[in-house]
Amino acid sequence: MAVTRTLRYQREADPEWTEWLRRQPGCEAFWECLQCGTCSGACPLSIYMDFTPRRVIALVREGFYRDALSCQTIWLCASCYACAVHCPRGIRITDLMYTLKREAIRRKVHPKGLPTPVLAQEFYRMVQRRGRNSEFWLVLRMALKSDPWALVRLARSGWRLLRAGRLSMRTEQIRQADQLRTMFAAAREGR
Amino acid sequence: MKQLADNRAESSNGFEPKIVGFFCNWCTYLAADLAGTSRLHYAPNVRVVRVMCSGRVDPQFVLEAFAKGADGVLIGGCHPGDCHYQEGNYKALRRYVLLRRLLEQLGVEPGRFRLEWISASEGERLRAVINEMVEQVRALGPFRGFNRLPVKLAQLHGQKECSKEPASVETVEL
Amino acid sequence: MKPKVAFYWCASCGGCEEAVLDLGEDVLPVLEAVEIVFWPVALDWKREDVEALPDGSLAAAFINGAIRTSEQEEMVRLLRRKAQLVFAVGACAQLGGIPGLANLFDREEILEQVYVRVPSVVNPEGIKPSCRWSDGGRQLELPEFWEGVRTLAQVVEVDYALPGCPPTPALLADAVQRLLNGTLPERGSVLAPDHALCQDCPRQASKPDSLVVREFKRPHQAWIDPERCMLAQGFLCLGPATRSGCGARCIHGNMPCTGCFGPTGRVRDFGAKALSGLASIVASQDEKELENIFRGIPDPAGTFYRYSLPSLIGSRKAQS
Amino acid sequence: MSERGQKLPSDVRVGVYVCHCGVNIAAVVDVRQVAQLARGLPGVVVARDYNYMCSDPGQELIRQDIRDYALNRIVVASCSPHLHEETFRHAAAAGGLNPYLVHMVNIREHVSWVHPDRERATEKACELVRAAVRRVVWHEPLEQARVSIHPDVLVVGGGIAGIHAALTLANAGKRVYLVERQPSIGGHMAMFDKTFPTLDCAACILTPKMSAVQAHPNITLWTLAEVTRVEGYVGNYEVEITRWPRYVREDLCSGCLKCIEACVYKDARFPDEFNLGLSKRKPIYLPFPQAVPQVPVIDPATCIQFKSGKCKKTCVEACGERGAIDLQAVPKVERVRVGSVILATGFQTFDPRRMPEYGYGIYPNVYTSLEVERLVNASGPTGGEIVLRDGRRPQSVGIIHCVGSRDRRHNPWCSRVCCMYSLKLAHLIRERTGAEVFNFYIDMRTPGKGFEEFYQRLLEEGVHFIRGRVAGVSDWALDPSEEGKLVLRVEDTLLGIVRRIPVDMVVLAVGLEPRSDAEELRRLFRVSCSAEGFFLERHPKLAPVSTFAEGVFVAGCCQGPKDIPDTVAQAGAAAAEALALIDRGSIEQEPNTAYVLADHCSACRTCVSLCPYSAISIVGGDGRPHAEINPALCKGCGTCVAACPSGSIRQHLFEDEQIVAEIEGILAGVAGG
Amino acid sequence: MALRRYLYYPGCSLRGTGVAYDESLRECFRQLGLELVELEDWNCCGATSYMAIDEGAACVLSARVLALAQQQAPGVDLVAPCSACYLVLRKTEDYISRYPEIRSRVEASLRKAGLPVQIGVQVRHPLEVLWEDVGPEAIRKRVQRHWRGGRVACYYGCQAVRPYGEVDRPIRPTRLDELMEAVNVPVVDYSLRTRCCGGSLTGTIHEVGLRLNYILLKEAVRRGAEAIVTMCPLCQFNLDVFQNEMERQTGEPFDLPVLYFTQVLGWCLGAELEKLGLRHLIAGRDLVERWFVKERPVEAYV
Repeated sequence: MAVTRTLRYQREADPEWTEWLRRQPGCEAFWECLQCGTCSGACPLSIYMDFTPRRVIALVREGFYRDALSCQTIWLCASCYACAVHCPRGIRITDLMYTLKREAIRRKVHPKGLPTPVLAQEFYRMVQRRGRNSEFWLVLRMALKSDPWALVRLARSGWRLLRAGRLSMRTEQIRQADQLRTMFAAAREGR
Repeated sequence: MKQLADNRAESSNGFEPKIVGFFCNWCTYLAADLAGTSRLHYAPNVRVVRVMCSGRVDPQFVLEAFAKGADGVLIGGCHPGDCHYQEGNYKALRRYVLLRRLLEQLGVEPGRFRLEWISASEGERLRAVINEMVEQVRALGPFRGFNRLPVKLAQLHGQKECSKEPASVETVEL
Repeated sequence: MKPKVAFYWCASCGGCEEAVLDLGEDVLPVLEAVEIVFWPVALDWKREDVEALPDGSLAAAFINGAIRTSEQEEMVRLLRRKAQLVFAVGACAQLGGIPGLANLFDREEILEQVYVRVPSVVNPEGIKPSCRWSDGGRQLELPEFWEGVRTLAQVVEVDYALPGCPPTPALLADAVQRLLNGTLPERGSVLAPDHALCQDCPRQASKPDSLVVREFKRPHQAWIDPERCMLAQGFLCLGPATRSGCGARCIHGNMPCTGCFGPTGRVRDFGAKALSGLASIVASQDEKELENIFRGIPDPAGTFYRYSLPSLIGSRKAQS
Repeated sequence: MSERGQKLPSDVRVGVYVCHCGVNIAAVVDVRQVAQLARGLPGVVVARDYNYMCSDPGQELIRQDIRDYALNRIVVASCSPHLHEETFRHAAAAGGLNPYLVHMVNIREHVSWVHPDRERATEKACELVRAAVRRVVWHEPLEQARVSIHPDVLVVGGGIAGIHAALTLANAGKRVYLVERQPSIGGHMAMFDKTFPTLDCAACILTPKMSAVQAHPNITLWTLAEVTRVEGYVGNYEVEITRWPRYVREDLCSGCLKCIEACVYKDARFPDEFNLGLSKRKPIYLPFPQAVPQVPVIDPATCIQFKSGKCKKTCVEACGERGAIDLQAVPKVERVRVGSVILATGFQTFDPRRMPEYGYGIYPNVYTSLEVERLVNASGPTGGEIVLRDGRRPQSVGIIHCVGSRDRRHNPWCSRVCCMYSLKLAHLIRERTGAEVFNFYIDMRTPGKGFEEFYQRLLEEGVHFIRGRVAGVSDWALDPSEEGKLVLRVEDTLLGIVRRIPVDMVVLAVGLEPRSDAEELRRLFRVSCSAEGFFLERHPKLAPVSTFAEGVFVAGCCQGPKDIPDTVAQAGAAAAEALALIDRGSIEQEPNTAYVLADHCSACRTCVSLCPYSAISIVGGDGRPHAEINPALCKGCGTCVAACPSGSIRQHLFEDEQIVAEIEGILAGVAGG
Repeated sequence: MALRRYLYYPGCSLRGTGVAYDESLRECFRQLGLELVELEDWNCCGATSYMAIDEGAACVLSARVLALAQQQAPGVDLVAPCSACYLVLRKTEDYISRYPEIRSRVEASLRKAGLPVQIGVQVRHPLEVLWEDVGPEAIRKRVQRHWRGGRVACYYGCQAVRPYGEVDRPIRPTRLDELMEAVNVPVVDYSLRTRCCGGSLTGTIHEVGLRLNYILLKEAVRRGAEAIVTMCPLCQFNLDVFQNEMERQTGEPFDLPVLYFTQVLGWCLGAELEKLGLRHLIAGRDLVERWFVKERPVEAYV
């Protein structure tokens, strides 16, 4: 029987990263966390997470960011903000999750098997280019990139949608896509 | 914290407003004490003169402060109805309303002179008021004195010899 | 030898000189007692004559008017050198006076207004006074118009002040008498009683114990009861803040006091104190309502600093 | 100008003392640099920095320097003058100096604790010290005035705090007025069954004290009464109390309760306030069996006579010749003069309707802890049986701690008593029903004598303790075992697992908060409230029962959440402070009164109407009228001083010269001199 | 009733799977005398994904929408029916005002694009508009048809009532229920009214997404609801489209109509049936037919 060793050396903690996180928008308050677990109790998805949201906060607070960034929790968050409205300390946990997602993608440490980061990236690319998202193409691209077998399952729903007049294969595009691109560029410089 | 960091960044390019605060002993002064015991950080630009009641603030003190180089004056008193001396804060309000009009005529921008009701429990509000006022005054720049627009005049005047200050005025900076 | 005295006027209307004449026959003993060596308004004496006098040879210089031009400044400095005592005569010399209200505007604006904007002026080239002017090869020079109006004390050291717009002949006579008798008080004194006008007001008895004001009326807007306290009637009277000694001339004329005698001795700033006293007795506790009531004072600066704008705290020269 | 005000006093010798306050100041402000600067200021003879200026050696330093250097002015730069002004004045006096020649600079609360930047904090401290040195030069020796203290005391609130304070004072022979808004005294404590951790019966220990109040010759008890007006000052408060009609005369009623029996309503049908609606009462009722006074009360909102005027008035009939029932009674106003006041107005519990996630008011089997107190009480609506609103007996009970407490959306503070009373209720419920009891807590707080042992006992009793804050209570069943139950969803943080726990009964351990009318009372008595709304004590450690209104003391939960022992201790302390005041007979007044320069006053009367204490009058009639200030009435606000248009009113300790010197000192660095 | 004008920001979903919401909302507003003017050249709000990639870009994206609104009709409220759009736009406003760094980036981008920098647009959800600008009482008075359907469970979904929103209180909101009651539609006490449907999880981690929606449907049935009323295109999609699949997996038959509140409201207010987008519904078509179009041939509408 295989056993796993779990032990954290203090040198693995990075307090500077925690300080950095604290300065990110929406992340100011996590220092005040009581570890009461209300977030996990309120979260409909916490039962699927490898770490409950409370534990994610405990991890980032202690500077164990590698665990926090590579866990599945942040990609299971559906951004329903239940944790944020229930938190007795006013911590915007959802916004904290967003920051962790960004950081995970930036450092490329997100779990590879999950399609959620793929969806986010595909969505981002599509809107970046066209200004709008086209549901059909988005789902197609995501499935192709993560789990082509899912297409079999999706086909059935797709057919029903098509019949109900709810599936459009047109790609939506805004008129002034170039204006949007200019804006993104300006925002990057204005940083 | 963020605010404070910004303040520091600003201060590196020079102007730090100096604000004289006249705080009543029972409300605003205690609010400042509370801010202290609560370790609320705020801009260090306000110097507090303690008076028993905002009603003790003589308009002469306000002029004196501006005359001696203050960039702003903040009077802090108890909320209406809360005065430790029943109505002193209303007396302060009466003078304030007329005085701020006078000061405007004398070339003092409205943001430089404020009367605020801050109760003993409002440490947080004290911090907010001070930070806000400091930013406001910072944006207005240094106070250059009553009725005196030396910069404007120097800019307007072409003839150098005529714009020279008379010899005796070297101390009349204000 | 009779003590020598000089009279001079700067930025003023001439009313103070009139006050000397208003002494009437009483001026004669004065003329008996002193020798007037300089008095441009009455006698043809030149500046060179004054310059020629030894320093300190004048017993006193009586100077009225505020200081606005380079010439005024030069002359008062000269007189200061020549005189043992300098008297600031009248509100303009003491506090800046009516000419001092010009300090609300900057110099350029004033010149623009007077030489260009006023409808009765014809000045197509827009020529404004300047110190030097060349005309047909000749260099002309004019006194310089300083940027602000100053009180006499802001330019030279002043020994005594005679307040008022103008000072009463009685005050003048008294001052001269004291000078001759050697009974002048401590230097720096104002030669008038050190209490406010209310003390000597003929309507003192009509003052209600609890003085409150609900509105401000202006004298041309309503009938003024000649028996009752002006403030009690809602007329803005500066009697409570103003030094006595005028004999309540305005009150006798059924007009409220406008403050020409300036502050009492303990007040640092006339306008601020007058404003404070007045605002304090307005019967309202509501900011909006107060604003409304104070609309009855359309020009606070002109009201509270009618005679004293240049002596506003912070405008004064830091004299040590 | 030479004629303005006083002359600058000559031969001024100032000593400046900069306090480190351990690291409180010194960690941020460069105290050496501040002392260094002070040494260079005109008039300063000696300037020192020292670890703790308020300590004995610190004060001795001042005393010694006064002797060694012939100091005649002292500046102490340390904490708020509200804390230690008296200390340093005493030190100066002990050194032979008039205490009012001392001035304090606040470089802790106003500098080191609020400005983390060392350089700028030091700069501010330097400027404040410079200002103080300039100011203190103008200080003059002053004498204290004295005011006499009226020996009677008003106690507001008849809960355990008010009761204990009133009895303490009355036993010391003082006359006490005890004012209670409810028809009976007893407060919240009368509602409790057992008290933690000893589990002695609340009624058994409270009832005798309630009766003692009633019987005490020195106590005037007014129930159904409220303070409606307060005037005056320490030593001489004039208080107006409105007594709302009970409609049954206390002086005539014998307490036979026949009137209640005789009421035309045969059955009780209106929600009983004392039992929080868990039982019913009639329009004429006794609030609870042990009520003091033992006199019924008529509720005009439910009585037929008051609503329609068409009642048979069987109660009046039943009372018969005693004639104690007076349906015509009207509010009565009492006016009393007292020297000091004790506020003991208590608390209210958090209304859990503000947190709909816990289902209070939605699911009938969700209770507040206070309701459960009544439910487990032997004299309560069920006679101590724990029966749910639907008639069932619970087999499983969830107790949620910290409801409304430690929550930024509601009350950020810890209510201090909830952990312990939750343990007590858990014990009582388990004892009476044998139910499974789950406690959901964030942190278990049991810091008190016997408290931890009680927690230990509960653990032994098999009560569940789950560390986790319940996210929501619902009747949503995901599993057949949950049907008909209330389900609590919670992360068991010790397991790191989210759990669903079905229970029959939910108890919400609601926190304590200020009464909703604390604000009105605060205004009446001119005391302050802290940010959360509890009455603010003068100092949290050194003056815990005093307030900023002199002669007004606080006791019990109106000052902050606390348990019964602490409440009683504080009530005793408040009574002792009041006693100390009374027995001193008089107190010194801060000599910061205003005074008129009669020779200069023109009797313009600007000041007369400004004084809220009518201390100013015009004297001198026909001769030379001028204003005069009665120093006994003047409280030193300085409003008249600021208003006097001819500068003829001045104020000790706040002279124009002093304030202007301070302003100049602050700004001396700006204008360059 | 005076005609009130609103800018309308449909968002991507209402162009695709949520087309029924678009149609019924327009019709419902028309019935109440409220005018919707579609924002010109609007772009995607960024939804939940954008924030996960680039926060600055996410704010720029929605700031463009706000700035367009400011440019095209200053002072007019912007109606965002999709809960995600609503939340994201409001959150962006909050971020811009709260974080100077984000503000400077957003302003730089707006300046570059020639769009107004000072934005004072009020972003509103249709439910908020109906509640506050019209009011349940006024709506009650305008009821034209008597509801003949069954009881419904009002499902608010999550984002519209969450921290940045003002549609209703975030925990146990009641306005949708009260609005339904105002038009005589019986509601059940649905305790999962704000429990998340999983959003895009049905597309990414399908089993989890499915389970969340199964729970929502099951509890609605347990409460005795015969239909669910929603106010978000994604909620409607998730609850509507996968009922078949759930039945296959669990063996429990589900055939609940999942309606937009604008469809129910519009019908009660007397809207033309064709304009309510009923033909786009997938589950519970029999019930929809019986409730909405009983007397007429089905083909004409469904």
